[in-house]
Amino acid sequence: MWNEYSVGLFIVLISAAIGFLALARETDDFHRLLLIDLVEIPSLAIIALLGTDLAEALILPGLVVGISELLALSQLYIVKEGLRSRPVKSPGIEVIELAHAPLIISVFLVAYGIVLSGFTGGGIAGLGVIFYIMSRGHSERFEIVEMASGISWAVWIIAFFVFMFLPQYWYMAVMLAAVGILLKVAAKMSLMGTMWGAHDE
Amino acid sequence: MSSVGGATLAHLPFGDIVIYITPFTLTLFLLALVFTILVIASRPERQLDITFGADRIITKETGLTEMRFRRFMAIACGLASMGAMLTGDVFDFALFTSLVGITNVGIVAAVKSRHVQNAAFQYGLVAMAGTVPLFGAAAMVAATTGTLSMLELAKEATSVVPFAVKAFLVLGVMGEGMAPFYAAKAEMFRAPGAPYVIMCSLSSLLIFLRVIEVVLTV
Amino acid sequence: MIPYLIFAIFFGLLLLGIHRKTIARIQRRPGPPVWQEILHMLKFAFKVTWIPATASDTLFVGVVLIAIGIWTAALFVVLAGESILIIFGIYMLHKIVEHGFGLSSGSPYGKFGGVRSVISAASEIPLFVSIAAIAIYTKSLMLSDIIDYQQVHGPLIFIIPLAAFAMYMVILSKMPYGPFSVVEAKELVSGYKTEHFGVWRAGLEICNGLKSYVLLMTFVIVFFGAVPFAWLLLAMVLIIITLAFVCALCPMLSPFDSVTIQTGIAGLMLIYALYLGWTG
Amino acid sequence: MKKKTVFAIVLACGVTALVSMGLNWAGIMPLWLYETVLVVDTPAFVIALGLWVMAGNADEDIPFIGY
Repeated sequence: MWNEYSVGLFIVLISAAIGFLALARETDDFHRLLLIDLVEIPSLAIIALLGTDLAEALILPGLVVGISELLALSQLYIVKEGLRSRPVKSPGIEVIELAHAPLIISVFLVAYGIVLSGFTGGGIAGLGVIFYIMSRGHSERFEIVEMASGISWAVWIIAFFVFMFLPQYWYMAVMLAAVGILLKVAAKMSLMGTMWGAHDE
Repeated sequence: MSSVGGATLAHLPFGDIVIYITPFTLTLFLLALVFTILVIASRPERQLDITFGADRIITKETGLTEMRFRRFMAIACGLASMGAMLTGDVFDFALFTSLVGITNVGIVAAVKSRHVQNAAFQYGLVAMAGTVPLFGAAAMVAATTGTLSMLELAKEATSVVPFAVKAFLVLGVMGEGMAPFYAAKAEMFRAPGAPYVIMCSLSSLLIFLRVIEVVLTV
Repeated sequence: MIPYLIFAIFFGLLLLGIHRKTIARIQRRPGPPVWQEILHMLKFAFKVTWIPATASDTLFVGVVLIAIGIWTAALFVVLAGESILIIFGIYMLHKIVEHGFGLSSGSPYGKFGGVRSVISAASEIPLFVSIAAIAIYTKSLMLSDIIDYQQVHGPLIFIIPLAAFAMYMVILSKMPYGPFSVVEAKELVSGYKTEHFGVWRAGLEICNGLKSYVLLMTFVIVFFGAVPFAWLLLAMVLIIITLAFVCALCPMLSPFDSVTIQTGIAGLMLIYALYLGWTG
Repeated sequence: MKKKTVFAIVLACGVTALVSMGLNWAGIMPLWLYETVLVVDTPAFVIALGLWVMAGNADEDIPFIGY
């Protein structure tokens, strides 16, 4: 009865209950918005508890849905409260802009991500790219990131079709899918730190 | 139990993702389709309002950009409900349901009225909270049975999915898709734009009907 | 099928007329003749018609077509012995139709009727309880299987009387002049149908006739089994008379009380279904 | 809509319904197809018939909003 899964599930459900309790007690809309994000995490944890490659595949859509709901609600909150958009400065890491450290660390993270491959690898590589971009300021060109993301998507779909119709080439498909999702997650995560919304110059 | 929604007319095994058609899912799908077409074809109505303290009647107009946005959201909502009606995969169902939740918020969020926006925000909070039991239930189905396909689950003579998991799924759907029923319905319906507002309640109803079938089948 | 469809429409309207007449007699009024609802439908069908200036045209018309279409489909589903879930899906969809009727015109009365229709959604939940109870016993939701089951075990109304009661309450909440008919209360003029006049109203009347016929026929088939046609009609008339007694003797509840009572019944029924699931 | 269009709808729906009844009776058309035809035809026929007999040529009016 009390194997690893049940214990994990028990802990996750308790943390979800704590989150919901906090949500019920909080009355300020903004704080509730923050708390709801906290509550979302247990749902990802329940999926992660599966501990199989299926879980890895399922977390991604779950995460996307959660984040998009959060973004929609935040936008709604801004409109509802009549908050004006304020000019946003990039984080002040310019001090080390000329140093080589960010580049080296980023390269290391990206390389390590490639070695890991798959979802986790994408996350680490994305972290590297975010770090690089943050230390450079964000005058970078998004289209390149978008293109990489698009290509990786296509690669992923191709791998999917190989699985469907040419199962004998499964090894190649696995490699394609791994690279595809690595690039996809890396690209998406690197966008995360830089999207500050539309600037009205 | 296999004969909940009638005999299976067709099924499309697409990898692990199965789409299956029974008279029940087909009926719901067609209804979603008809209403989506109605949304595409119709323009919003102008609500009449009586001004207090003056002998005057005004109509609430819906602006063009607002209308475009809400129509887009309503169509997306229709597509999501169509997907949720036909899918034969528990996780897919959960995804489509949460998509319906987001689009439902979107449909009313664009209305320029503080009351409506407040209601939409509260609904959004409930919908997000609903994702926990919803995705949790889908994951637990996979954990307890090893599959997410409803057709596979329906083959078992007795139900293999624990009752608690089913209750979780229904709870999740109620939070995600059905929230307008208890959260903020009347306030949301103050919004003009009948074709779009109808899509909110239509999608909630369809999702609820489908989850009944899912719970009885698996 | 065409003759049967026409018969169902007219017989359904006749049932509504009987309902109205019985209520009047209970309340010691003469009341309109029993075929009044049929005359109503015919009268409305041939009146001058247009679409209100503020309405959303396509929705205004489309919802009438959908209303008739879904109940025509429901009739065929019952006749074919298909899944009972489809009937109840269509039944719940009638809410959306009422909602569409109310909102599409832009009239404040219609709007309130539509909103009331949706907030009383709790009235549908007992339906799923009766579905669950039926599923526990018959192991299937196909009407044909339910009929077969009753041929072996006797009518379901004696096996699960509370489920029959749940469905009876659901039909009651759809009846005009009843305790739960807040959607067409007189303080809202005619509720959701305020702005649908002329042909549109005739379409709604046809939908109402079909709806009464289909709902009562489903009730008889599900809880009494397959009976000869004449007995089916007689049973429908008897049920509508009992419904008329309830409607005549109960005052219309306020919207809040109506929802509260319906939710209460739904809660009780849910406990009953859990009990059945536990023991059955 | 013009009276002619409405009459065309009445005619089209009536004829298709009757034809499918005949075909079904003769055993050519399956029952489910016949029923589908009726589900589509019935509403259109009823509404179009009413409009054809008494199409409104009055001006549009705003909804009733009280006395």
